[in-house]
Amino acid sequence: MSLFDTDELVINMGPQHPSTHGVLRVVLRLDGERVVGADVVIGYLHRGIEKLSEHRDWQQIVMLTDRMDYVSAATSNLGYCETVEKLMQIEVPRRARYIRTILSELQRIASHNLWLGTHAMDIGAMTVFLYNFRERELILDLFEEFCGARLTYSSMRIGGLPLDIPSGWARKVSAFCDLFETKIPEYEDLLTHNRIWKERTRNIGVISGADAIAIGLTGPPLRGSGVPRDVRKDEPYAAYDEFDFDVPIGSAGDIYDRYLVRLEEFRQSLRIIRQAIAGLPEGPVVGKVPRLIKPPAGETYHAIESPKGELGFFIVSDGRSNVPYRFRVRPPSFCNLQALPRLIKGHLVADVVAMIGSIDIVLGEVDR
Amino acid sequence: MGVNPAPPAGPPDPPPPADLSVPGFISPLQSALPDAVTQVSYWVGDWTMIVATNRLLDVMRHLRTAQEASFDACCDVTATDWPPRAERFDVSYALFSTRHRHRVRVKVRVADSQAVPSVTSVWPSANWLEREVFDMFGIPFDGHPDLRRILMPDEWQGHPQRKDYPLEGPGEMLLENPMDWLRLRYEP
Amino acid sequence: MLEAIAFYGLAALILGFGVMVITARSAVHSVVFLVLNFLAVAVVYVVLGAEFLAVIQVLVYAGGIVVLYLFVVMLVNQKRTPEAHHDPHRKTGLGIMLASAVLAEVTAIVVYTASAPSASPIPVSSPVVGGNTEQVGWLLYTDYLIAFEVASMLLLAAMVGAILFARRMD
Amino acid sequence: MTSMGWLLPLVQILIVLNAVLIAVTYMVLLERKVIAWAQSRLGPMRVGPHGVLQPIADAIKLLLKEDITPARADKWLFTIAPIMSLVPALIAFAVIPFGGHARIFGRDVPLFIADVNVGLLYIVSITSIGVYGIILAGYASNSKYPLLASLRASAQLISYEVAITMMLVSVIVTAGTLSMVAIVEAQLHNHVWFVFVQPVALVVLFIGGLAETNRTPFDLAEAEQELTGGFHTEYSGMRFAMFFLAEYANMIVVSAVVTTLFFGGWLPPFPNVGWLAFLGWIPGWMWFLVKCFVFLYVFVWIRATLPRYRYDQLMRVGWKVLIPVALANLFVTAILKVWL
Repeated sequence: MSLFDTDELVINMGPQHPSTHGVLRVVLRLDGERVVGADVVIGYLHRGIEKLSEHRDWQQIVMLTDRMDYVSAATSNLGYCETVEKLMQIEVPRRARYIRTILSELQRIASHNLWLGTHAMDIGAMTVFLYNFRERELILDLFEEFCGARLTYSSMRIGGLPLDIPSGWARKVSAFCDLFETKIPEYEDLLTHNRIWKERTRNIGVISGADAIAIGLTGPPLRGSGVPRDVRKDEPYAAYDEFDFDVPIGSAGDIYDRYLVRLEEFRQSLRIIRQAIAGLPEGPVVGKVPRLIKPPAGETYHAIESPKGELGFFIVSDGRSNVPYRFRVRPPSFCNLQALPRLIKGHLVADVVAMIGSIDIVLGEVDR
Repeated sequence: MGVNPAPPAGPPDPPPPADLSVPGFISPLQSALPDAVTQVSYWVGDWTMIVATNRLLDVMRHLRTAQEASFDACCDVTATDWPPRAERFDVSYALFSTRHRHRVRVKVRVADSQAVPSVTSVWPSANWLEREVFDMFGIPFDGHPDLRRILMPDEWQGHPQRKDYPLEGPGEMLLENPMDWLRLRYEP
Repeated sequence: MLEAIAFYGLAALILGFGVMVITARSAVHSVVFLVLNFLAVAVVYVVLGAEFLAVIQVLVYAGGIVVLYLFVVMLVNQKRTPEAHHDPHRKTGLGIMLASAVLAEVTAIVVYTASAPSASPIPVSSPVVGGNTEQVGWLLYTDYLIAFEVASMLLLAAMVGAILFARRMD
Repeated sequence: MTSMGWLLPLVQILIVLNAVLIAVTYMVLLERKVIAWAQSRLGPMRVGPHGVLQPIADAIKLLLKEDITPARADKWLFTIAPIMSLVPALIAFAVIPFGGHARIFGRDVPLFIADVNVGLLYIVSITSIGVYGIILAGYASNSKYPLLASLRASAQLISYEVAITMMLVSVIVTAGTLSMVAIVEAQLHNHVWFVFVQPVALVVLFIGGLAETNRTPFDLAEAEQELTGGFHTEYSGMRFAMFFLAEYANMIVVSAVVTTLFFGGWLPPFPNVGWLAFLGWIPGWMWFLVKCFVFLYVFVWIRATLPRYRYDQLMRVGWKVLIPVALANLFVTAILKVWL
């Protein structure tokens, strides 16, 4: 018997809300401040990139992939180009694969920077945000020097790269690595052993490894649950099979472990970049690509490890037109976001924003 | 824009070359569930199994639980529209095993408005993916817990990823017969 | 003279707020008027030289208890307007009886005090030197110790009871 | 006392009120500058040299902004809520001793508005009124986020008030008086700042002060990232500014109280040490302001450093840590007072 008659409070978090990282709408049913149920409403940023891509020729689509995960354009470029290369069986020169690896690892650092900044800000630590943007800016400078753009890079082409790296760029990347290594402890000083940070993140949104796989988590959220799943290791692409790096995993599967995993990924990314810079081979940056790109009829699925998780492309070519017959993206943010209602159930409103932050979504990619 | 005599009627789904060894999980599946797998195909490194729609759930459960398969992750569910074909949709599932680190693609062919059994009971991750396929192609999923539109507004008419749906949206371009749009694209 | 003006002004305010408490259409407004009422009473205490009492009046009544009232009033879902509210358990006769008893008592007090020679009131301590905080404390812990302790026990029991009620819901 | 004696308090009130309001606006600038330095950026630089005129520009902007009342809001409560928030914050300054006595124009002038014999209790009771502004703002906005925020805020204020008041009692027992001026004088007579006598009280009081003023890490009530600004989500223009002023005025009150109770108010450091007597040449009110400033800086510093507590954690800290500590401290203080 309930002594008092209580109502649930339905609160509409988003689509305009400072912590939903874009136009995400979460309809929360609350008992006091406790979340009883949640419905995630997406699609506010749906631009029909999959449909559009079926009407753009193969090279033009690179530009569309920029606009999916717009804080991590280079990895989207890479995923798409490699899928088409796989479909056409094009051999990419080793130098191009090395540079692609460097670019996508720089991109991973930049994306994690943005994640850490906004995630910490959601939990109230505003200084971390600016520290991270300070370093992210340096990466954007490097990208600008390489391809002229700071956000939507279009930094790759089918068969290789649009152009070779500028002279002195490799040295600047090394200098950045040295600098960035000294900056990681700054973030850790502010957060890792901070009592409040730990209280806010530990044992929140816990998910076991098996559950995480079943519900479709990939990337750092999955590794935070202790599953050593990383496309870079499991199905190496670009030049990852030539480098030595570890896949950090967590144990508890809570927000804190996901944080630790991503922080360690900073270091592993630096390790990969340094190896790639040190062993950067000479040679062309574009493989043997026909002037008119028209892959033979067939379909393929190819996945890479984007900063958010497994970014897959399923592309069908009819072998006749110069546009893909079917272009499908398996967006990691979309699949990871699916776990949100399960993760926040029973937690408080304040944990909802921490959860959204910890699964690191970009709405451009969720809605496409 | 490509100018072709007629819209294609389906993917080639080429059979595997004779000298290629078939992955270990396929033949146990075929012996456990005879006639479920109608075709095995291989293209640029990807293995594909085409499965009878009514056997899909059995196949999926087997792939999920069998030791040598143990596909514990359903990475992607999507569809391709081949309008000239009677069973116009290919619904394809991209599966991955975190244990064996292998992949397979499972496809079923369904006609318009024919329901596909939902695999959400096997992999909860298929929930939103199937909703997206429903939203984009109008393929209903039997046994799905929450089959609503996901990316398009709830009151949206039509299913954008179908080939007979114009890129510019339904608007004034919506022709009397949706197949006219296809003809516009594939015939000069 | 100045004190009289202050007193009558404040008394008018207190009565005015009191009337507004019971006539306000919204329960939240009533609570706000109640707070203002208490604040005015506190000012009366200051005028009378009882600063400690004034401060406690603000701290306990205005700042503590009424906040809880406000909580309850705010959170209770008022589905019906007060006008539409008909309590089936309302006992009009009993109400009238109790109200007239209170009225009679008040009248009796007024008549009695008016007729009796005005006894010199208990001398109020000078507001400047030392204040009356010490005196209040002294009285509470000597003459009225038992009453004080009984009251605190009562509050403790009420608190335990409230916690028990809240617990049962889980 | 001359016949103009009634004029003096009015002048004092006028000076203090204006000084406080100016201090509050510059407090905003200070906060922005300090946080900017902590975050390796510059902060406001455009209005005046190094942005010193920024607060004035902000004030003009807020005054000229459209003052929106939501359509379904309770208009009367919506209007008085910011007032009920700001007024207690300002009248709390009435008993703050900014200095001892000074001679101005040959007249002995106290550097405080009133020396009430229940000064400390007065501050506690007045700040307890401030919670109404927040609750009513949340209720009157007729919006869910402000309502949640106002519930958070009031629960927070009520529970932290208990710890703070208990700690104040410890200080009162030590000083043997409730008057702010007398507390400072007690520190002079005892030859020691009370921070050395009651260090635990200082810590608890400051933490409670952070919570009372809704500052990081207890700023849940206005958690921008969770509740889109909290109880003042629906406010704009000058009514919003009043909440803002109230928050910063409350910070100054807390700093002033901490300074008075624990750091000897207007006294120079170690006033009884002979060779430090030269510090007495600096006027007392300067010492007071410097000490206050240090605490305001700490407020800002904490904001730049720490993440935010969650609602239930905050309540746990309040009820399960601060209040037992406060009780224990009071107990020990009382025993020592009686037996020593």
